[in-house]
Amino acid sequence: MQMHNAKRIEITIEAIMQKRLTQALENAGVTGYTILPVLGGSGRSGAWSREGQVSRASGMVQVVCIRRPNEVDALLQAAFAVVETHIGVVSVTNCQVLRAERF
Amino acid sequence: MQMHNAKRIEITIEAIMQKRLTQALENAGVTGYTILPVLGGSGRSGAWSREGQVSRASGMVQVVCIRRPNEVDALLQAAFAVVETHIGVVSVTNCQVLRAERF
Amino acid sequence: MQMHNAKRIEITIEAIMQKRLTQALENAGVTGYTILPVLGGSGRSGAWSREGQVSRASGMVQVVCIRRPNEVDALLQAAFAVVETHIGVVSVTNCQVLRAERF
Amino acid sequence: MDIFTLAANNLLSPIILSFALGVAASLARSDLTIPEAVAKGMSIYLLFAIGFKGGVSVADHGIDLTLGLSLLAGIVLSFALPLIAFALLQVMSGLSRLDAAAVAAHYGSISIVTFVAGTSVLESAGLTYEGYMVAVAAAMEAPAILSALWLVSRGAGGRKMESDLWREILLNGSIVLLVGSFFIGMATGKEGLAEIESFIVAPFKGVLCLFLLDMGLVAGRGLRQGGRVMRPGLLAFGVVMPLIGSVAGLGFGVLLGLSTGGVLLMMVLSASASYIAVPAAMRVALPEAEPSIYLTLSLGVTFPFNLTLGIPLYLAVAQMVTGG
Amino acid sequence: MDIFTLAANNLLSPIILSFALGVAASLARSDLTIPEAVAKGMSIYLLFAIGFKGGVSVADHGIDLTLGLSLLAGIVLSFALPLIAFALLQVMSGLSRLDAAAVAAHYGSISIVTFVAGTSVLESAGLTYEGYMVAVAAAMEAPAILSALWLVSRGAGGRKMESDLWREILLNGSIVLLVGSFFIGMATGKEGLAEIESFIVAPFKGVLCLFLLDMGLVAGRGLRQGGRVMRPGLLAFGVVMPLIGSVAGLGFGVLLGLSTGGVLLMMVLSASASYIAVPAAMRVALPEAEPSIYLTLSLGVTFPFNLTLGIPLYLAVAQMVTGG
Amino acid sequence: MDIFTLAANNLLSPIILSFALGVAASLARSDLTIPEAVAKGMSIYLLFAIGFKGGVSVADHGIDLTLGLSLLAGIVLSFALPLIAFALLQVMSGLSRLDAAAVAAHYGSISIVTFVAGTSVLESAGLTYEGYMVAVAAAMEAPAILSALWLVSRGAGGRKMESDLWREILLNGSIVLLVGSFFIGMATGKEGLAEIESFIVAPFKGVLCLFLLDMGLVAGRGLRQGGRVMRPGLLAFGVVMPLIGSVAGLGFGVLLGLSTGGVLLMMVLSASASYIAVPAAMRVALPEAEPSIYLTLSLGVTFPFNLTLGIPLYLAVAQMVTGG
Ligand SMILES: Nc1ncnc2c1ncn2[C@@H]1O[C@H](COP(=O)(O)O)[C@@H](O)[C@H]1O
Ligand SMILES: Nc1ncnc2c1ncn2[C@@H]1O[C@H](COP(=O)(O)O)[C@@H](O)[C@H]1O
Ligand SMILES: Nc1ncnc2c1ncn2[C@@H]1O[C@H](COP(=O)(O)O)[C@@H](O)[C@H]1O
Ligand code: NA
Ligand code: NA
Ligand code: NA
Repeated sequence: MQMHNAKRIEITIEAIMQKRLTQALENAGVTGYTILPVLGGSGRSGAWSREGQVSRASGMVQVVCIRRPNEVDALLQAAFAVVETHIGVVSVTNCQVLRAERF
Repeated sequence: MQMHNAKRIEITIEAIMQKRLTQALENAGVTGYTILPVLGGSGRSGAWSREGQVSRASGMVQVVCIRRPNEVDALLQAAFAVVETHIGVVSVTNCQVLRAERF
Repeated sequence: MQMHNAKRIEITIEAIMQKRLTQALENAGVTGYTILPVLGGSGRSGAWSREGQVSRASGMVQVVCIRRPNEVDALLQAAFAVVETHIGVVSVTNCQVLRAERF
Repeated sequence: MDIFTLAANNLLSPIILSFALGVAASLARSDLTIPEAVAKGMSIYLLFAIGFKGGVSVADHGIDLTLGLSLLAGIVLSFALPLIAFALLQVMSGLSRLDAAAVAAHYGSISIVTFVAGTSVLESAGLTYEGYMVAVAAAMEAPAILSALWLVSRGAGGRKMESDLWREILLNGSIVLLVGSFFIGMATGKEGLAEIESFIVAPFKGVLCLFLLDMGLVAGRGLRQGGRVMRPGLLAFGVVMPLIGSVAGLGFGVLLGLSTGGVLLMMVLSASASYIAVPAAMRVALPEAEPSIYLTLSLGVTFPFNLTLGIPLYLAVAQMVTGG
Repeated sequence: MDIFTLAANNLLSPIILSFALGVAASLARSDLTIPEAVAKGMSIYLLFAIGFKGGVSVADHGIDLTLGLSLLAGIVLSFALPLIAFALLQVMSGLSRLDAAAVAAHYGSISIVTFVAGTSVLESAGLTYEGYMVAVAAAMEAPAILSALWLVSRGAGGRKMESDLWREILLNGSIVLLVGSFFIGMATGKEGLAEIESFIVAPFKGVLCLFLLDMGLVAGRGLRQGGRVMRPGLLAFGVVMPLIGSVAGLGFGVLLGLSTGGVLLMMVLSASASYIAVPAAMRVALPEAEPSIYLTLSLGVTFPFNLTLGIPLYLAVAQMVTGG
Repeated sequence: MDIFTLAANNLLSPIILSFALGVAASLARSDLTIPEAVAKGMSIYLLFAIGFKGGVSVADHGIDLTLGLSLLAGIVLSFALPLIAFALLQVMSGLSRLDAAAVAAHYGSISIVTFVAGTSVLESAGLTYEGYMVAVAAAMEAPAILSALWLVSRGAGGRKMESDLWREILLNGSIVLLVGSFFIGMATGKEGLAEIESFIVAPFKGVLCLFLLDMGLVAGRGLRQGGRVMRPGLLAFGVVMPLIGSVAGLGFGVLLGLSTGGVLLMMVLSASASYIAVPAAMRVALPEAEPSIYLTLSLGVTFPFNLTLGIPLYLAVAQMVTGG
């Protein structure tokens, strides 16, 4: 099938920052993203888990965004401005997509 | 360790279509897949969120399928037949796997 | 933005083995990982779903770990020792990350 | 009690105010949310309780001809109302055939929470109703979907029903749970009820409050996002159609000789619009139809209308007509 | 009441019918499901309530020698039953040593929901039981796992227990919650119970219905998928083994001089098979054993057998033997 | 009742023991956990119930000047306590300005579960309290955050409040639900309460037990992981600060002429530290502050202290001072 090159950007970030991040992405022209739940994890700031938590203070989510290669830099700039002072991880992978008109 | 080339196909699709998609994948010879929950997202058809939803009408899931490179095209054909008229995103990434006999 | 090459390792494994796996990863020097919930899936040992389950015996999780390329082999060795006798899938993808000092 | 007192009483019930709180919180963009699993848990509880109680009441009063006829009436209404709704939409709104058919399906089917709100207004008014109305509710869930698909297939395209879909609709979770617990209630009767009464009767209204809080949150979110699709014609349809439905329900109810409470519930079922089973079926069968239209209309307009003004109005009419 | 009336009564209880509804919905491939979080929440509620009430009852009647002896009896049964089950499986089924040992572990351990169903049958029959039977249930959860591992290590391989696993089994959530709430009940006694009675006593049976609905859904799914592994020999084992277990429980119960209710519960515990704690332990300790065998057998065969026919039968026998 | 009996009674309540069970299970690294969705569901239930009951009680006793003054007092306390806490932290701990400010914010704000525990101790002691104390609780949630941000901005940097954040804090889920259900309770009064009493009153304490079990699990996990940051100075602060807060609350309560119960609750609110709303706000506003410090201190030290020893102590003092 006809595939098109794209980049897949995954941002793992605190749940409390989710709206700010997606707002920033939208301002940077991003038209689509998907949010995955995260159960727990570990990093320099220690281990955490969602189990039993009531507060959103200690949960994280993963925002996945597929984007045309030439528009990735604007996206990363926008994301970085939000993630910078926060814990979180940003990764970019090459991928291929169907229906390129959507991205 | 000994790694083998493979393709990782990720299909984000409406929850209500999940069974139809996995059925189509199985018919196309796919022997394994993993289904991840999706919390919410945004695209051309607007933003949505799982919170508080009772109906499956507005939720999505992500079906992840790792496959040998030469068998990806059949898989995509099968997936596309289901996804075509529906909202959803299909991406393919190169990856490497342990235990190739499993795919 | 300045990006750095890294590897993204995804391990889909039984929930019951999660602690053993992350312990093994930490012993192998891994400093960070993220755990995603898995709703269900299908493989050689049949289909399963999380719905309605009380026991942890039949659920799975996905452990995602981003790592510098040269440290991936140690990680895989450690992961494989845990996954070997268990059902589960290990895949490795090339990716790029911001803030390389974190990995 | 005159209709204004009824409406005022109804508006000040914890149930309605919980819904209003949800809508308000959502419109003010509060981060108040109820986890998906908890919302589903509450809906399972409500379906189980309402089905069970209906079954017990049938076990108590026995099965008669009216039961069968009421089921039939429900099925006829569910088939017929989408046709009326579709015609009305052609006149009142600029929707495409496809979107109009999808919306129409919702109005032939029913909203079980509106039904429950109706029963709780009856209780406050000291009125009883036929226990099998729960079974009528279940019978009305699905036929409307067929009508809508027929409406679409008559037009361009010629869409035939996927074989799986039909089974999926008839065996969808809510119908199975409602009908199943209805039969359990019938089989175990009063003794069965006595065993689990303090679970399914006593806390029922409280759970309903929290469930309506959640529905308010979801409806408010829908209004915030779907507001732009709500042109005046559509909005008007969302209020006019339940009135028409209630009149149809009234006719059948009176014809069948139901009690005042039974007539009210027949009106409420006909007036209410689905927001769980039908949207899911439409996503599969008519994926090109725009979900924000039917969801916003059903959950954001018709549901609150019935909940606040509709039910007291229907009750006043039912009492007038049946003299009850 | 003769045994047939008992069995019929039992079959028509809301609890059993809810389980049946779940199985039926699942076999008909309805999309009815209960969210994982809600199912876990209900199981936490049930464990807390049953533990607490057991503790209160011990606080009320005092600790005596029989309590200690009953605990010991439970531990002995849990160690011994897997050996019988293993031998039986060697004869009746073509399972490998490994699979047979894994299955055997389940039959030495217990199912707390079967236990709860037993207590609710006792209640309906107006019989009381020793409150510490809850503690016996907790004590029987784990020893069976050791027996199974020993059975495997005797064969090829020589498998030694991973150090972490043992702590994990003894401190698994259900045991900790059951034992913990048992001690809370003991410490706070009747006054404590009075404070939270309307939470843990009144709605208990209703929650149990919904929980059994979920178990029915899961069991039905298991039967649908695991049906192919259920050869006649295995199926027969799933019915014969609980009968053998119940006789062993009867012997110990009578020897200890327990009340009729206590004897029944000892029988039920011995007859029941684990479907939460042991499967999880087996996945860690014996990952090569096929889970669909032990899960289908325990949840799809033995659990429904005990729930429907087993318990009334055991009760009839217990009453005959103890003259209660 | 003298203070020791009170404290002992309190320690042996199912509520406290459930918390202790959670901490113990967590420290022993049991895998007992309560799903996130269930924990959130319980917290929604508790907030709804406590708000509603408060509103009903205000509807019953009427609005008076003291209500307004109590709200004002709460706001003043919430603004002022962080300043005291900050000064104390500078002396007692080696925390940076940033971390100290973040911790201070928690102590100006409140913990609604501590408040609920206070009301349940009052109930056991047969004391009543002003229903609007719930509104005071809501009013005290947010001002402390402003104080903390002011403390930080006075230092290096000059941090200004992001425009969105303020709306987010004031409209956070707990405040909206608490205030909303308070108004629903006020609007529907005793009749409204009668309708849903068996949901929000009867099972309340039982739900509180399970909720505290969960809090114990989370607190224990925090202690296990955050233990290393808990130097002696910080630990001492976690016990001294609530005592200081309670004295401030006592002063205002007596000045306002509240009932003994009202004075106790004012003390409890002032003594308690937030662990839901403020941590979330701090992650947004002061992301560089270390969460393990404030979470461990608030949930792992001050919360259990208030729950076990603090509340009985405050009650004894309140009774002495008011002569109630
Ligand atoms: N190398 C990594 N791979 C995957 N996820 C990571 C990694 N490092 C950090 N994370 C995730 O990001 C969160 C915050 O990381 P940190 O800022 O290092 O505390 C962790 O709890 C993990 O969920
Ligand atoms: N570019 C994208 N990257 C990631 N996910 C997307 C993207 N576009 C759409 N999606 C996901 O697919 C869903 C449907 O997209 P759409 O069909 O554009 O409305 C969205 O709600 C997202 O969850
Ligand atoms: N090819 C695959 N792609 C994605 N996930 C897989 C694949 N094969 C197996 N899995 C996942 O791993 C689990 C166990 O697989 P198996 O060991 O083959 O039974 C399955 O239930 C899936 O969740
Ligand atoms: Na209708
Ligand atoms: Na057993
Ligand atoms: Na405070």
